[in-house]
Amino acid sequence: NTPNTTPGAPDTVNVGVIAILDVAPIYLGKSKDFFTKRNINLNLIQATGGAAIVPAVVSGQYQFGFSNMVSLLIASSNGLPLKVVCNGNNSTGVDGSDFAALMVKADSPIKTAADLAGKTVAANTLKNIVDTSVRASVRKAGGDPKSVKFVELPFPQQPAQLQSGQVDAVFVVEPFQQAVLAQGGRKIASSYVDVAPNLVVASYFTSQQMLSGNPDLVKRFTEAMKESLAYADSHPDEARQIIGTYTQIAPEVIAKMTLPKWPADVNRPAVQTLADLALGDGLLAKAADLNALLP
Amino acid sequence: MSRALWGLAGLAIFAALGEALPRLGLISPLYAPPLSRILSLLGDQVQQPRFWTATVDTLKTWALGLLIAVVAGVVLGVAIGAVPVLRAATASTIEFLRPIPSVALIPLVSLLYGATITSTLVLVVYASFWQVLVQVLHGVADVDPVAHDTARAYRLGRWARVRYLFWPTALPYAVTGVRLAASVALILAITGELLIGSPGLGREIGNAQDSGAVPQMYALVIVTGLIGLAANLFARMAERRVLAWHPAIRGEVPV
Amino acid sequence: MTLARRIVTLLGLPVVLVATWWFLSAGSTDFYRPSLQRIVTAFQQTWFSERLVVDVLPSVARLAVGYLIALVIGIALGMMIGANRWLRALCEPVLEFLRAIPPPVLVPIIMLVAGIGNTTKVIVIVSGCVWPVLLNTVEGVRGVDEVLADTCRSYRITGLNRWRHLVLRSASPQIVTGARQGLSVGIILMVISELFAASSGLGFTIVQFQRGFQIPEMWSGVLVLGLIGVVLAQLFTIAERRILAWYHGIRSSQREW
Amino acid sequence: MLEVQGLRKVYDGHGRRVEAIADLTFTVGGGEFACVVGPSGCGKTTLLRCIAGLLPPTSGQVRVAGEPIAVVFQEYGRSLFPWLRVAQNVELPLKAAKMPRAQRQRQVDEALAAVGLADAHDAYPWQLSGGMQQRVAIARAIAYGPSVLLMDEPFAAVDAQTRADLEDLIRSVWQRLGVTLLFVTHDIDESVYLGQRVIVLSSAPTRVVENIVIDLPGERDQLTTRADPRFAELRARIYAHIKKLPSQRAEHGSTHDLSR
Amino acid sequence: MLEVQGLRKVYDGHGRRVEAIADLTFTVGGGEFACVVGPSGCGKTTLLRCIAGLLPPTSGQVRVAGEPIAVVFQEYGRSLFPWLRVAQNVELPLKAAKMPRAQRQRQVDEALAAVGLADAHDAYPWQLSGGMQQRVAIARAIAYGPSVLLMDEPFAAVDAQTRADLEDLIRSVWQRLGVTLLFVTHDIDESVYLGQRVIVLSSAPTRVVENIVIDLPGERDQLTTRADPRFAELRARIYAHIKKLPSQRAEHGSTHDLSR
Ligand SMILES: Nc1ncnc2c1ncn2[C@@H]1O[C@H](COP(=O)(O)OP(=O)(O)OP(=O)(O)O)[C@@H](O)[C@H]1O
Ligand SMILES: Nc1ncnc2c1ncn2[C@@H]1O[C@H](COP(=O)(O)OP(=O)(O)OP(=O)(O)O)[C@@H](O)[C@H]1O
Ligand SMILES: [Mg+2]
Ligand SMILES: [Mg+2]
Repeated sequence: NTPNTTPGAPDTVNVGVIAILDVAPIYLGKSKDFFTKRNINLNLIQATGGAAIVPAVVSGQYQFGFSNMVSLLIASSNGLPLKVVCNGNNSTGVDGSDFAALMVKADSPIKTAADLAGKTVAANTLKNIVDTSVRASVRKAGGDPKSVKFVELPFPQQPAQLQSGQVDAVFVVEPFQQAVLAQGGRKIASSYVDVAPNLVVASYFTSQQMLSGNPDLVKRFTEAMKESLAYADSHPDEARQIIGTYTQIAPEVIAKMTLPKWPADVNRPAVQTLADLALGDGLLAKAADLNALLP
Repeated sequence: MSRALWGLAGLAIFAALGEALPRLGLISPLYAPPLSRILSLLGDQVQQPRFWTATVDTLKTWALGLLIAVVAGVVLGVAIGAVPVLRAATASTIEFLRPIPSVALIPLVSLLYGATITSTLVLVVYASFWQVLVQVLHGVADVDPVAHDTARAYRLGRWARVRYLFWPTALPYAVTGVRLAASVALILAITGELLIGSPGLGREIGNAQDSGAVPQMYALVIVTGLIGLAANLFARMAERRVLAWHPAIRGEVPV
Repeated sequence: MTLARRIVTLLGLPVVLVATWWFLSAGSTDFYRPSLQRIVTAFQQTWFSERLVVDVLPSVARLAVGYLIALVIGIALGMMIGANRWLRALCEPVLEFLRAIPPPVLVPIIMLVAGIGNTTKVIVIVSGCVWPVLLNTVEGVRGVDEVLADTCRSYRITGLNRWRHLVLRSASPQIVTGARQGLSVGIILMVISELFAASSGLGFTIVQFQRGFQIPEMWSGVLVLGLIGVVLAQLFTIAERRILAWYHGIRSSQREW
Repeated sequence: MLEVQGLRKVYDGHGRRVEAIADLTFTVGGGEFACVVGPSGCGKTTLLRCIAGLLPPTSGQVRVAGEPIAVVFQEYGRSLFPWLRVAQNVELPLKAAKMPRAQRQRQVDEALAAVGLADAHDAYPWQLSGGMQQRVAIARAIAYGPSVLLMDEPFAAVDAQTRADLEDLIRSVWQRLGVTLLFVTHDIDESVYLGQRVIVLSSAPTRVVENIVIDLPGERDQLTTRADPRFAELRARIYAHIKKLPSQRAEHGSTHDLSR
Repeated sequence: MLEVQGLRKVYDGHGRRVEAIADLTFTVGGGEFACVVGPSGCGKTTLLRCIAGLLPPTSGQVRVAGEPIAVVFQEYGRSLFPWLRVAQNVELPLKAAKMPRAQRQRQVDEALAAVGLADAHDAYPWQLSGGMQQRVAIARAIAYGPSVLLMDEPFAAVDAQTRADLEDLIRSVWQRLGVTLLFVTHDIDESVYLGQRVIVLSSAPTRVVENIVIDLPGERDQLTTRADPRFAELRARIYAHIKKLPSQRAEHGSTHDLSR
């Protein structure tokens, strides 16, 4: 399962990531040599989303991957042999100041998530963490989550479509939160915060085969990853700086962005809440087996 | 020569529009920045190795995919076309497989191969293969009966017939097929990169979009357009050399 | 050829291929390559339901509208450009440039102008279908037979009559070729247009299945796309046989002698 | 009436300059049947296209009294619209001229009957033999009701038997309609057999070499006319002008077919 | 030697059944020059394709003593490969027969010289006139060194002057090479002028109507041979068999060109 088996030589490890700010720790960790010092030659491969990374990890092309938690729950409940190795990123847990937000136009009559009944909300992917979280916000605000309509729209297009009135609300992450703010948009909810305190948004994972075939490498990777997460969490300025190297976000925007939290360990109750919500929303065919998935 | 000048004039007018429309506020410069801005960003891009890696990746996928498709298409096309039984037996299958849109394979290949060059390559090969195959089949079917009789009367063997009769007859069709395939292949290479996330210009475009970097995105889009333009010019040139004897090439009839 | 032999040549290979697939994949444990049997079951469950109305029909309707618009624009512009040498020289590089831009990268741009409704999706389809039609029309118009053109001039067949009876008809074999290519591009773009800003549609559904790791359902979606492609190609062939009856007649009469 | 005066045509382009016609002057009277013969490449087609107004002369003038002009081209296969049926082909120029439907129908029927194709209305041109196709082209010209009819080697590509039939057809059509007919050919026999007058062109630079009145009787037929000694004489005389063969031999008036 | 015995060919397909040849039997001696004439559509091309082995007869037999057989088709434009230069076209059959390079070269040069195209080696066929193209096809046949040469109306589409030249070329080639030559044409004059024997076919259902020995002198030329009274007689005799014209007229032995 490891591409490089020469004794003594560093293990080359392919990790599938998405070029968003959530994965700043692994880039930072790489630049800080947290991986090389554990004899891991880290090779970061950018993909468009978890849906492309999961198969690559299962088939062994990548040894590890980064994906949002709901995708992992769905994959796992469909029988894919996945194993989370460590946390990815969490919401800040601060209502009104998260790295993602449910937002409306400046002059929108919508004041709270409850007002979204019958309205259209843009989500970057449907039947996933975003719509589940937004429904949670609506529910929490006392509205009817079933009456909210979702339309799939990639993040980059959301600010413009919100502005032109094609959608009533958007759920955006950084840097698009800044873009909506810049055009006068308002936050009406921090949905990730509404789901659960310290919601686990994403995590790093590997396959069961990898885990049983090369437990030592998994262990070393997990250690390095945890060190990276901790470092990024405590050095936000360096994290901001590294984001500029693998994305094309303008520096002035990077400076203003709200960063997520990067705890090293998975917040199991939050995942449980998420899994229950996903089951309720029909995303999962059957209840997820968290013991199999989580470390 | 004056043709080329006209063409350049056309490009110049187009460029001028690209500059003027955003400047005059007819299009929001936020979403469609003026051309000069895009070009200056393009100037920055070309100094970065990352840009060149992406370009080379795209070109590699494109060229390799095209090559595989052309070789497979031509070989299969001539083989199937030259044997009537084979042609009859495969006709329905080809008619069925051909219209399956290559993007239908995107979810499949991204599952099977992940965000790798292989994924995009499969798409490119699949899409361009049919263009070549169908053209070559048409071409072989178009063999002149008199020429065929001539070959048989002079006892040309099967191989000689393929070499001197079927192949030259099919060649103009094949060249057209290759030209069509080249542009389809480029489009799918970039689409694949954009949607699957395999390395290349397409992914860079996706990246620029995800970062909200609109001018960068346009700069890359222009690069893809230019590559397409160059590929087409190149294909036309090759056509002129290979098909010097063909009526369409040897005398251009003025309208 | 007897009827039996006809049927064998027509169905022989497809049957063999499907049977091979069926038996090779039987009992497959590979998560991503389920057995054909499971795919067929998923197909029945998935597509013989309201999905047909909710997802397939709107997709096909958008395709039809976009395709027809592309035909009209492509033929009209193509006739203008094809008939005018300067215009052709002027436009050719720009057209080639625009054509080389992959439609998916245009989607966000189009969305800015046209919103996220059906309009955008139709425009995306048009933006891809129009090129083969346009370029082939240009070539077809250029290829008008000189003797026929002289005949028209000497009999004073001018203006609209000339366009209708000479130019359009002589270009029609080429236009049909372009239209056929445009159709396959159209199906591709139908899917692509639904990958952005959609909440229903065939392409959307297939990607949902993919993201939801519902693999047999996803395969069945790919099959549906294939079937749509085949059905449309057949419809096209029927239409072509009518429109180009004269052309095929010439070809077959030449072949016989 | 048809008057060609000092006609000159130079093709210039693509780095090649061809003086197709040096200087041509001749007149064809109203209702006359004139043939133009000349060696291949001497500019017969060019002349005809200038007369038909399809090509601007380099200098000189063409005057045609009476409109319209109908043209029958050599390449029948390419001058009929393959996507129109026979009747529609014949009808199209009339339709373009906005003739009322009923009259159009009548003229088409008459013209097709005249060329013996009354029952081929609904065929496509490519379903017909070469000779039949050329007859459709002739029917189209007739139906157009021209006062001047131009024909450019209309029979060069049909077989010998059909050719003889078509020659007779053309003479009968001309006699019935009374049109001015200019018939271009490179076949000397044909020109003598058909016309009232033969205009003989030299090879390039092209000029009129001779203008011979054909004093054969008006009633002609393939057997007797061609057997007429006068026919042989006229043919030999033209032949002497065109060919570089020893002229005394040809002038013997031998009746063997020299033009073949 | 070439022997056709009880040959019958029925085309059957596409819901249409045509009996192209009913029953043909004839023999052509080794080194003989025989012409086959018959009306259009009587099955001459079919016969030739059967002899050349391009078409299986429905019944009957074709026996050809001596190999190889070379064929010259009517459609020279389509029987030459446009993507090969003149010399390559002539060389191709030799190459396919695996002849050594040097000998190939020599035979190609000789053949092209024989048809007067020694300096057209490097031209493409479409850069040549029709007559020159047909000469290339003849050169290809000659170079192939056949013992039997079959020609299917090879001059039907070339102009009259070229045709006369090509006819003489064929006769001289035949005299030099001593091949068995079967020449198919629908032109009676041509058959009489060229052959030692003329096999006259009826129209469908096709049979041999007559088998006429042409007792004209071996040395023939366009002027004197065609003027020979014997020539006119032979031609009239054939003509009487083919045409449905009142036969007494044709038998008068008039010398006008009936076949046109
Ligand atoms: N479009 C053209 N451009 C340049 N030269 C031309 C063009 N058309 C004809 N010519 C030249 O003009 C001369 C006369 O040609 P034209 O076709 O009028 O001859 P023709 O007498 O009709 O010959 P034929 O009997 O073979 O039909 C030829 O030398 C030919 O090469
Ligand atoms: N491939 C074919 N399929 C069906 N019928 C055919 C085919 N080829 C020829 N025929 C028919 O066979 C008959 C003889 O045709 P063939 O071409 O041999 O005549 P031909 O004597 O060579 O005529 P021509 O002098 O016009 O060349 C015709 O009636 C024709 O319609
Ligand atoms: Mg001419
Ligand atoms: Mg024939």
